[in-house]
Amino acid sequence: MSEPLLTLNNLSCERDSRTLFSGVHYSCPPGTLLQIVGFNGAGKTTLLHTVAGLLPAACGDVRWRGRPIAQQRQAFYQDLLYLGHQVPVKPQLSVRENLLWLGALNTPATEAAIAAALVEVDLAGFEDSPCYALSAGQKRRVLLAQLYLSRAALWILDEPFTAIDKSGVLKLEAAMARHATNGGVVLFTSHQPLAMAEFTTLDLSAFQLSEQPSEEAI
Amino acid sequence: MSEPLLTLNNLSCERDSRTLFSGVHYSCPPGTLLQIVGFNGAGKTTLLHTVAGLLPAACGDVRWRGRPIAQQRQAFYQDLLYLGHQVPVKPQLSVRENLLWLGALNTPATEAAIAAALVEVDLAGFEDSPCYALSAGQKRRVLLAQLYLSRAALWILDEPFTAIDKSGVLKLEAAMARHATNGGVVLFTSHQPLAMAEFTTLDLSAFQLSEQPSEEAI
Amino acid sequence: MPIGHDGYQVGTGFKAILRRDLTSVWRNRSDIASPLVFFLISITLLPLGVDPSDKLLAVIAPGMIWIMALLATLLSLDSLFRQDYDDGSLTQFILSPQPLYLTVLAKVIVHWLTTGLPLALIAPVLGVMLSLPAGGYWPLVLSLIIGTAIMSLIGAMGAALTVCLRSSALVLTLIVMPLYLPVLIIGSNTVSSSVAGFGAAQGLALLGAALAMALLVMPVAAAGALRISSNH
Amino acid sequence: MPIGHDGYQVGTGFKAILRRDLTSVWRNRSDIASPLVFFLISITLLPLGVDPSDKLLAVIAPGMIWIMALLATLLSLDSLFRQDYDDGSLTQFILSPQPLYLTVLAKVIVHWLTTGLPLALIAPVLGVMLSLPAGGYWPLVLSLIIGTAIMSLIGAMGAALTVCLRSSALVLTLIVMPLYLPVLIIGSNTVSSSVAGFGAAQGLALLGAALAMALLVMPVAAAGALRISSNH
Amino acid sequence: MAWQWFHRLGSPRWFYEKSSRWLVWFAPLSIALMLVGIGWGLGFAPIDSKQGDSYRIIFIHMPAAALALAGYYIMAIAGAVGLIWKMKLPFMVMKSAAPIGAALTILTLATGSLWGHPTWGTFWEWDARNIFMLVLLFLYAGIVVLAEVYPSRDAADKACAILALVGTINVPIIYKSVDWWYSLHQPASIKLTGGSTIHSSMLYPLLVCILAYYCFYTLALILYTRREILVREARTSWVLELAQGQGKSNKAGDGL
Ligand code: HEM
Ligand SMILES: Nc1ncnc2c1ncn2[C@@H]1O[C@H](COP(=O)(O)OP(=O)(O)OP(=O)(O)O)[C@@H](O)[C@H]1O
Ligand SMILES: Nc1ncnc2c1ncn2[C@@H]1O[C@H](COP(=O)(O)OP(=O)(O)OP(=O)(O)O)[C@@H](O)[C@H]1O
Ligand SMILES: [Mg+2]
Ligand SMILES: [Mg+2]
Repeated sequence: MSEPLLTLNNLSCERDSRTLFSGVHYSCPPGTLLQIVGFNGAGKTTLLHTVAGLLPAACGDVRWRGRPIAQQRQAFYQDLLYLGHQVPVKPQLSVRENLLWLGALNTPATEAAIAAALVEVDLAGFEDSPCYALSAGQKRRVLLAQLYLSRAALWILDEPFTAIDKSGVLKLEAAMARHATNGGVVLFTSHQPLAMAEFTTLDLSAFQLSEQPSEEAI
Repeated sequence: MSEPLLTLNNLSCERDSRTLFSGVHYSCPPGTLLQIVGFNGAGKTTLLHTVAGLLPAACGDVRWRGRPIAQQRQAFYQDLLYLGHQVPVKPQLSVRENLLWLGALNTPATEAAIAAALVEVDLAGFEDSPCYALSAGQKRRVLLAQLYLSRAALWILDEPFTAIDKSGVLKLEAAMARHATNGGVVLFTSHQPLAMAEFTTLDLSAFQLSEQPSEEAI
Repeated sequence: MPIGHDGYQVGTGFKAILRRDLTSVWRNRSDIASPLVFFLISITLLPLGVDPSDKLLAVIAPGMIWIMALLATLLSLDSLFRQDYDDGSLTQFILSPQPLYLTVLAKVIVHWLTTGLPLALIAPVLGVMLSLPAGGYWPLVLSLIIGTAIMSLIGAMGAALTVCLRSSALVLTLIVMPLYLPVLIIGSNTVSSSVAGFGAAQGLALLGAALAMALLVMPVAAAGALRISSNH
Repeated sequence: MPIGHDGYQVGTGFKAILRRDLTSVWRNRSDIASPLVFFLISITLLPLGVDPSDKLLAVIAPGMIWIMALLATLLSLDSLFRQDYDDGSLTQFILSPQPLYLTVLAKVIVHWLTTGLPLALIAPVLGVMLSLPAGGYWPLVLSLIIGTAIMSLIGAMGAALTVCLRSSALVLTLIVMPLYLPVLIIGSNTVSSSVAGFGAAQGLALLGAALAMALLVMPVAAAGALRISSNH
Repeated sequence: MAWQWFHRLGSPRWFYEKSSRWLVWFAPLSIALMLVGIGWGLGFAPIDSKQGDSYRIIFIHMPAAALALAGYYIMAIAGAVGLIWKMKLPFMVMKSAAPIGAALTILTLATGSLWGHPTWGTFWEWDARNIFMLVLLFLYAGIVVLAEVYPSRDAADKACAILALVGTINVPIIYKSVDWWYSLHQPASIKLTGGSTIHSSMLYPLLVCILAYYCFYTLALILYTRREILVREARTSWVLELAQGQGKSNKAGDGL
């Protein structure tokens, strides 16, 4: 169990050929709950995109179960659940229909499972409401319902607490902690103070500038 | 000074002919710093839209300096600064250009004032960067720079802390408190715990359901 | 900043929106080229689809150039308010002390400067390709200059009505086309009647009157529609 | 939920996207009507712009119907991936174990079912209005059915390439038009040669071959383009 | 007093209850008029010397055309009233008028083409009136579609009203321009029967038909509007009571 699931191997990322951070080494064994911290513009979203394989790394690579993700996209994506800044929910479809198609892309969900997940995110009774008639927080809750449906081992959550009210935040933290104790890995970012007890943080500021000269020296 | 600037007069709001809350009475004298609280979907955004005159009230009205806003749109909008969920910033324009056109809609801003405001929101040096190359938090900071440029008396801020890092949140809270002590009115929503000392809250849950039967009785 | 205004000057926002949109367009310069290219390509399609003998082409030339200008304008309409709606700029327009009418007018002017005007100026080239008889060039350019302005104004209303819809391109077409019809008829008749030797004055005068009316009615209607769309 | 998969079945997502998009279209039913209406309206514009005598119309009818079908398809292309890009669905498609090729294919099929197919089926009515000679009806419908499918496939690639641009409608035109040209030429020739009595078999066979090739190449190209657009 | 009456007119509930009483005698009247008019026209009016029996289509065709046009103005006026006085009922009338108008336009086009086959030798001719009718169909279709696709009902109402109002300016312009276009092109190859020389034995049934169409239009508009009221006010107490009452009476009926 101590063999790492996810490894960031000497990772450097660039935007517009400006190096944001470099030399990030980190390995996440099962049970890791890792918060990426950093000021606005530090490169947290960039890091998460790179881990998910959406952006190429300037240097270094990301490994999943020991193999670089570029060599095993399909297997990696079967294990991945990614929730970003955006809300991929079709306004004209109902909550249930949206969860059905989102699920089909990764873990097909049954009606019963969806009903149970909606109870978890306090959207019971909204199964058939069209999503355009939801508030900002309710829309994000539809996405978060996926956490209760997916069987993916790696969760990447970019500011998952956005627009969620206090009781919702507590529930979400509990879900993340449970996933970690079940042997999953959670990578997330947030600027809010959290109530959760056990999580590690990775501060991107530590990999900035100071590292950059050494890059140039190479 | 005790005469209220903004008055919510027996305000009720509907969405899809479902009453969200009703009978909200509240008057804001100069110096009010009011947080609207409520769970996700309680109707906070709906309330702020109604106060800004974007949505019609189902019943009751909003008054500014004693007169209903519907009778004095232009004067009211001169006194209003509204920042919502969305980020009205053109990606292909630079930070400065964006602040120029946003300002021209209400309080035209000089170059010097813009430079000073950007220092306040930690974006000094980004004046000429195109906005598509900013991170989520940096984009919102461009908007927040308007708080240092506008001369409006009423600020309506819907979840202004979204995507802002810790130091940014502290500065923003200070700006809001300063506006109130200067005799302005701030209406805002947020699900985050705040460090500010003095603000009042208006809980929308108090105006739900319990009030509804009395409506039907009339 | 101290609180309180010394009075908002109407027109400040108008100029700012003009400047903003012109700068945006200038940054994506290809946007100006594209309607032109569409125009050129679809005129080029014509002889490919139908018999390309000179006589036939000359008969259908004025009508075809006008139809293609109409379609090119139509194609570029959807983006008129789309981005402003999606990113919330529209809310800021509405919440400004500046009358929404002026904001709409600024956007329409930019649209016409970057779509209709270049089309009208390039039309003579297409006239040559479709062997338009000599007398038709001036009336073609002039009628297109006025006609595209009317179409931008009408289009602004259509775009405003459909901006809050998901896939609006085609609903927009449906709304706007019947209103474009008189412009098309008067415009292409102006050209063909001046080719036939009857002069273009009457047609141009009619178009001018239509422009004046569209200027009065359409921005008001568009502003009303934008207000409705904003509180969806 | 327990962690770990019993293997993702390729095709699940394909069916789900098909169902999702068909449901969406069904919810906005007017979306199906609109390309038809565009088609109808632009054909109506035609005799208004040019001389509507029977003989002239009959000559240009096959070409015009094909050109208008092309433009109707083109108009509806922009929305093919736009919404999925804006709301982040595209990222989810890419991050799914299902090959992107299949997702693209599902979207193209829905696009064709809701745009090309209805156009082809309504074309005979327009044939009547443009006084198309009797022999042309079957070849018109068949060539349009195959041709619009090819155009949807090519269009998917164009839409994928331009989805990350601000105002893409016109750049899209530019990319797609040259590829549409051969389809247009073959298609309208098929109709006019069968009107002239030479039969339509050869043209239809050519179109069929083009369809097979487009099926192989275009979704792959579109999938690649989508991957590039996603990491803007 | 007058003002009060006016506002009562804007109340859907008031309209629904009043119209129930009107319908009792109005529905039979308009159906009877329709039967008389069409029956007289198709069955008893004399045969036309030039066109034979095919001219009888005029009894269906001409009133439909006249009402399709008038219907557009009725729709636009309803929309304007709704926008100006912020009342619900006129919007419902407007929304109901659109599909009825579209149906009449389609009827005109269909009967016209059927008539065109024997007289002109073709189903479709690019004649000014035909084009105008086609464009009118598009104008109606625009409103029907817009009402359908808008996400919220209130917004849909106002948007349709704006479109209808802009359309009222445009309808005469379209009419004129199409006419103008027609006169610039080649002259009509086939002349229709001269309108004024129509014989009185044909004129009277035609007048009855027109009257019948007007009544029938009003009837259809009332029925559509009532349906719209029930759909929109489904959650209000009076509709719920109504539904319960009907449920009871239905059950009573079943028992008998
Ligand atoms: C699709 C084809 C047709 C359309 C769209 C059409 C349209 C119209 C319209 C709009 C009117 C009403 C004019 C008014 O109220 O002022 C009308 C009336 C009339 N139509 Fe047609 N029509 C069509 C075909 C025909 C044909 C083929 C005939 C007969 C040869 C015909 C004969 C008449 C007559 C006699 C009237 C009444 C006379 C008058 O008021 O001017 N129509 N039609
Ligand atoms: N466009 C809409 N059409 C219909 N109903 C809507 C619409 N927008 C919101 N609603 C409904 O109105 C209610 C209040 O929404 P609102 O956005 O005001 O909530 P909120 O308090 O701002 O919530 P959040 O904290 O999630 O932002 C919600 O229950 C929602 O279902
Ligand atoms: N599309 C882009 N093109 C060029 N540069 C970009 C782009 N997106 C972001 N950047 C730059 O990369 C840096 C990191 O951005 P990123 O979005 O990763 O920050 P972040 O840590 O997620 O910040 P936030 O807390 O605001 O979300 C920023 O300084 C930004 O200027
Ligand atoms: Mg970020
Ligand atoms: Mg909200």
